Amino acid sequence: MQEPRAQALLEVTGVTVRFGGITALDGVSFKVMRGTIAGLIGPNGAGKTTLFNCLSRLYGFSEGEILFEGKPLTDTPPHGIAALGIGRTFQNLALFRTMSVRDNVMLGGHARSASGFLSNALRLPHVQREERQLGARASQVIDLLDLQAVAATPVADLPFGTQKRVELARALMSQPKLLLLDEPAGGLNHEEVDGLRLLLRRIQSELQLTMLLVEHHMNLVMRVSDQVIALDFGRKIADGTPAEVRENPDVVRAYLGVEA
Amino acid sequence: MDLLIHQVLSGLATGGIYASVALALVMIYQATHLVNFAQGEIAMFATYLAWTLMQAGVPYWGAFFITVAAAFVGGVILERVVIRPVENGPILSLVIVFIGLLVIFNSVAGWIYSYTIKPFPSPFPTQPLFGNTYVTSHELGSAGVTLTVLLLVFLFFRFTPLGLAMRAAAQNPVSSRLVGVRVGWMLALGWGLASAIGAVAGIMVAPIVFLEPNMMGGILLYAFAGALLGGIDSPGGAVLGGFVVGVLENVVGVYLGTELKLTVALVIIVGVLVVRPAGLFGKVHVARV
Amino acid sequence: MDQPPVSSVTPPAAVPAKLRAMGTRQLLLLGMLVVVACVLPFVLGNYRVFQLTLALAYAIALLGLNMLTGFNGQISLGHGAFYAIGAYTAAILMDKAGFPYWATIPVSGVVCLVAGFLFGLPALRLEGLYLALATFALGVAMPQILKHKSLEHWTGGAMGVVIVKPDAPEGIPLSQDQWLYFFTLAWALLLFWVAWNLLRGRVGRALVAIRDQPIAAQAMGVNTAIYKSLTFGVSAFYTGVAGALGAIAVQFVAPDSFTIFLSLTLLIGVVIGGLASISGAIYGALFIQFVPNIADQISKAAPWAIYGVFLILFMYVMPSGVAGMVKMLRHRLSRSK
Amino acid sequence: MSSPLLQVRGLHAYYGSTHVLHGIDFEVRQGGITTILGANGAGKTTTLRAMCGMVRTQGDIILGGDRIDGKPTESIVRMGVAHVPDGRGTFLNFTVEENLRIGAYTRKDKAGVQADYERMFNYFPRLRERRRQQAGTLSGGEQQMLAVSRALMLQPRLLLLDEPSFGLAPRIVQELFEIFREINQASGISMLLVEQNAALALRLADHAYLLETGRVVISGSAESIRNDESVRRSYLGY
Amino acid sequence: QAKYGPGASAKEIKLGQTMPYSGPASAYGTIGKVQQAYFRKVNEEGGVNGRMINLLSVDDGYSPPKAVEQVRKLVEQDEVLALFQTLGTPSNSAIHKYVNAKKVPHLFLATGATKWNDPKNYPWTMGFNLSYQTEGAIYGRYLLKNKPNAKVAILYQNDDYGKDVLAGVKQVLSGANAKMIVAEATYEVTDPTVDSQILTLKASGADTFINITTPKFAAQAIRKVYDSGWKPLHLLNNVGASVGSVLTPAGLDKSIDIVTVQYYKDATDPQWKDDPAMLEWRAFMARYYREGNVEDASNIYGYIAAQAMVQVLKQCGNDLTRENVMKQAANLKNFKQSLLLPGITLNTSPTDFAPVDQAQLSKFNGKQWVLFGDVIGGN
Ligand SMILES: Nc1ncnc2c1ncn2[C@@H]1O[C@H](COP(=O)(O)OP(=O)(O)OP(=O)(O)O)[C@@H](O)[C@H]1O
Ligand SMILES: Nc1ncnc2c1ncn2[C@@H]1O[C@H](COP(=O)(O)OP(=O)(O)OP(=O)(O)O)[C@@H](O)[C@H]1O
Ligand SMILES: [Mg+2]
Ligand SMILES: [Mg+2]
Repeated sequence: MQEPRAQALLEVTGVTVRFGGITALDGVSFKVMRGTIAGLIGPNGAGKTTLFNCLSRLYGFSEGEILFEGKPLTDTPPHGIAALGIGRTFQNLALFRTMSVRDNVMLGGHARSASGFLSNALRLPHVQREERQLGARASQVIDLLDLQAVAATPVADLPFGTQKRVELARALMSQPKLLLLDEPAGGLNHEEVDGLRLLLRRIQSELQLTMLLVEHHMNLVMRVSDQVIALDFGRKIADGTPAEVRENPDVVRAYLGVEA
Repeated sequence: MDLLIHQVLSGLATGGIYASVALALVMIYQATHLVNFAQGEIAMFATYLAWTLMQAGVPYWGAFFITVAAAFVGGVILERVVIRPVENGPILSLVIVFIGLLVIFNSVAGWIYSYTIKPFPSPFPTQPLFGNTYVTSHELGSAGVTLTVLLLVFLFFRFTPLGLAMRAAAQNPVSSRLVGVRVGWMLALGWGLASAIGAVAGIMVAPIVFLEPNMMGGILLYAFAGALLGGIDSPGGAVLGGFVVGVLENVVGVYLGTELKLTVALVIIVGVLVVRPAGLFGKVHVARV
Repeated sequence: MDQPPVSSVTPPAAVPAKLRAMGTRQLLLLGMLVVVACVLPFVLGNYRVFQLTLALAYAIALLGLNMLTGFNGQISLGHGAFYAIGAYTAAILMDKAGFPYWATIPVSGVVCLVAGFLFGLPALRLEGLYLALATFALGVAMPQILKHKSLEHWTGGAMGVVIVKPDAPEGIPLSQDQWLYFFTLAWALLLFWVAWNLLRGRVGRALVAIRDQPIAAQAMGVNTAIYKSLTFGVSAFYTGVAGALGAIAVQFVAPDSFTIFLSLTLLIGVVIGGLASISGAIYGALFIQFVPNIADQISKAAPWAIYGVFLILFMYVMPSGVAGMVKMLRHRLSRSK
Repeated sequence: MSSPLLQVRGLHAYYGSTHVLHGIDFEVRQGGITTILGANGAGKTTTLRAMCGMVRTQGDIILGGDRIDGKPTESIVRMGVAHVPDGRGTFLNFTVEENLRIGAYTRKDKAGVQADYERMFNYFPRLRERRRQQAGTLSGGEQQMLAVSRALMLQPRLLLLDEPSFGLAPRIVQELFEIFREINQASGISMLLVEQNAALALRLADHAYLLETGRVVISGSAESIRNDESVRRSYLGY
Repeated sequence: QAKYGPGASAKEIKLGQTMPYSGPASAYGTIGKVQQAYFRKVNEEGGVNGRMINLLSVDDGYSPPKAVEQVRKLVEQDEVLALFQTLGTPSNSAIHKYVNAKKVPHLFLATGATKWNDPKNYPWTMGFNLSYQTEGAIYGRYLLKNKPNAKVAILYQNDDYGKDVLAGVKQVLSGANAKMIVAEATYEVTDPTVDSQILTLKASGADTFINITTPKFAAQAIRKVYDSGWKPLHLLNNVGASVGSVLTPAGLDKSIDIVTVQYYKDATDPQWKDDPAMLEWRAFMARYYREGNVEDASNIYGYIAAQAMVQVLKQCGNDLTRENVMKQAANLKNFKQSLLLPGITLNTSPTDFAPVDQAQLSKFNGKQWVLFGDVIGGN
């Protein structure tokens, strides 16, 4: 039976991160409900990417707690995050540059496969099976993101926008429950952003995904999000529906500027 | 106790050798982000040049400066002619070229000058300073020379636009071109300066270890270790690292025997690096996403 | 934007053509190569067969080093140390424990696997030059360790250990050299097959991913620490097996056989053969086995200078190694068709 | 009408054997701002790279009367061309200050450099706060500010901007385009702008070109392009 | 009626050797070169019994596996009559079994290990040098006789050579006398200096110093001993006793009273300046090996060994089989070579495979080595 209150998939409480004298995150708390898209906005250097890095366990945090599905993340090593069901893309692209698009995507499935050194070395039947399954799923994701034409190209040779899509494909390949997207619309023109918006919605509903979306493209954030959280100087300054946040005077002053 | 003091001082003296070569390694690292394994052999070859000049009657300082200048030019030419064709290749291809240069210099020096050791003069007085038997005046003098070179290198990187441009070129050639830095010439300049520093090192080392084609072979490893221990991007750290390696090696030799002193010294150095992966004074460069 | 529905459940049975499987042409080529390799010992003299045996052992070592350095991006300037450990393990087992030669090979490999793995653990913290120094130090220190008096009883100190060359099993009409060649060839084929398996699947992708972008690899679920140290271990396994095979062929081990130049030679072989290429190991092995002899024939005065010039010229002509060159030529050829 | 500062005729560009630009023509007026629009992968970045010798090209590129095609990048830069590359090209191991100093490497006027230094910090106060921080640890947007500042430090004649608003917060984007306008008007620096926010770009620019798979398909004044039906649909969204 | 084994014919006698022309020991490559030069001279003068000597000298980089490969090439492909002066203990150890199995004369190895004198088990292998152990034993006996209460400190190279000399010393200073050795230190050839080792040895309170080092380190040690104010009885091994390439760089004044063991003349010692044998050698060097360094003792050593080889081939007459070569090699009777010290001759027999087993002590007087005592050794 469903609980009366929808369960939060992600619960961030009082997270604080410091780098020397800089406080990149300052007691940030929020929740993201299962099956929703939450937008995360804020001026440059507000701490959005830092928060993602905490969720990936790339950064430690001095105070606070992050619960994913009710369990603290700190019990999991960085390489265990994907298996928990948190997938991500990177703001500044972090692709495997010499590998083909297809291999990049296949690697995204690493956490959803298990064969090890020995069984790979002997290419046991279950390894072959696993490879086939991964391969088929990679093909689906590649189709979904319209990357068929460049599947065999090394990613370093692709234009920026395409590389961003490869990142998304790679993240989807890990079948995440929570997808962290760091500026997925960077380098896309208007029409392409619109496409992305539809895509995100579709992925979200069909895969029952929850998303946390960092984006400076207001049009996208406001239209796609169920909830928007705004940070400034590492502090949360607003949290609510897109309409609420858009009107929030602090957000307007710090982030949107006069004519948002 | 007396032995320990002696050993520490003697370690500082050999450490001075490592420090001077380590400095040349740092120089080339700043300019190329690579460690040139042929650095020691280049220094050795330059020292033979100085020796030849002195044999021909050129006075010490004349030979010194001619050699340093020639090493600079030689370094520049080496970069432009030998290194340039592989400049943009994979790093390991460059390493292979370095190994190639190493064996060429070593072998050609042996061929031209033969392998018998040659005494090499020191510019410093032969009488021990203050009548002590701890360190010779040459050892003191060459440490002084190393520190002077260190100061110059430090000032160069810290305060001149050229120094900045050189570091920029090593770090990000594409962006460097976009701000107008002539990347190719920066590399050549780096090679030139590193060779010149190497020549100074060789000339200071030769009176201690005697001049012969393999004189830098063992030193290079210690210098490499010293440079990394101090932090490969820190000239001061590298010099200090060189001294530390010298002392460490001696102290290990006294207390744990000479047979494994190299091994133990290296284990300690690597151990320190495991704890401090950027060396004692190296800047930790954070990679973030 | 109308894409097919996304589904996370098991894919349809129809799978696109296996991209990474070998084409028939390649299989044919490989088959031919194996046939040639099997015929060679019958047309060449014993001394040549011996040389090829050494080259095969080198190829195995290079493959191991290439996994580590080429595929996984961990530079090792000290793999000669593992070659030495493998060689000594085989020699000591045969000399002191009476092991038959064939039984020493896997043991040598496993000893090196463990040694490599253990060395790889602290090495995790070291990157780039720092790792290069640590491995270089290992390579420099190994001969000294081997001749240290505490091990002298086993290693024979500076004098080394002499071992007996095995005969072909009863009933097989092969000379010692021919037999050892086939024995080594069998190991090489096995280990190349294993490497190929390892590198084309999940593990291989992870290795390259770690090299290209370790942070992202980790975020995708790759346990970089385990992968890197295991790769170190596997790489040492290969090199150790090669060392054992080489030692049996040479019938002798001594500290002077495993100086730092061996480590550098292995690195040269990997780069000349072609980084991150399986076939490169063969090209590289042929280079390090035969080119020094050529240099020696050109000049007694300074054979090293000639060798050095060869190295530099090779890098000019083939900056990405022989394998890179072959790949490029094949690419060109298929394009011009 | 003043003569063009940058004139490009029949430009082809290649990556290895991949042919990316197929003979394009365009120009940037003296003191003008030209923008290039195009879909993902159309060749915009390649066009900018071609302007400063970063890719193999064929065809004429003329800067203020001098042919610059085939010249090495650093020579072109020394002729007064600054480039804000895609991916920002930050010197990751340098501090913010060092990044700015290297930006002014070709300049000899110490006083002017010092003044510009302050000017950049006034444009982007965030950078002042971070002046001694290792640039690699800056946030994406902060690095973008740094990339623009670094290019401005060169005091160029022609500024090549590859998606300068990339990763910047909306308020900063507005300010940035104000800065461009101001610089353009005050010092007459010409600009060649690639920008996904087409509305902003077309507001700033006087001329515009639309690129499709390496060919110019539409060109004209910014005004006329803004009213073009297909541009409106794909790039402006109304 | 002439008899020919492999590698020999009416016109030619093929010999083979491996040398470290490349690699860490390339300093010794000159031995191979001087020998090639010497055979060129012999051939120009008509060869040996009318046959030309063809020495195939190949590089092994001082690496045992390479030596095995090269020797197999020489034996199996080039089919040399005999191997001559292959250099280095490790390389020769690696081929020891093989050449004996193949019954190829393995003559006059350029290494001083004692194990080459083992005709019973290895009838095809014969060393050449005064063995390192013999030399060490001479120092030991010298001390027992002249300084029985000595406190001895020893520095040695950490390899087969150093350990062999050390073994010789210990062979004599054994039992109750083992206490005489109060300190030992080693160095590696890659060490930049041995200063630290000298300080440690000095601190042991020793009054006698046995210096088992190669030229560069010998010079460093002599200098450091002097500079540190240590005044021991200094016994320096023959390898490092060249006046020109060791004592002069170290400082002649710092070398006074050093004692060594010698068996051939030092080209850089002024006392042999006008020695006829030395003049002849210099003329040879000038004519046939100009690029060779006359200060390098290896060039004398190699020359002597080559002459011994020619002597063996002469004795073979027209019976150039491997068996006869071995037989003649084991039949050197008081072969006098004028670069050997006066009174020292080469002798072998079927039970004695050590051609050089005599030597003489000498002491440095600041200018030259002064021989003293009798010729030691001999069977
Ligand atoms: N490793 C680090 N060392 C020092 N400072 C850091 C480090 N990582 C981040 N910072 C600082 O923390 C602040 C937050 O950075 P973060 O990348 O989270 O910003 P952001 O909100 O993602 O900004 P943007 O929208 O520009 O990407 C920045 O001011 C940055 O300079
Ligand atoms: N290094 C490279 N090697 C090979 N092909 C490349 C390379 N860089 C770009 N290309 C190809 O050139 C074409 C144009 O790329 P370019 O980067 O100029 O596009 P763009 O218009 O800037 O796209 P974006 O909006 O994504 O930045 C693309 O098809 C791309 O695949
Ligand atoms: Mg960010
Ligand atoms: Mg672009």
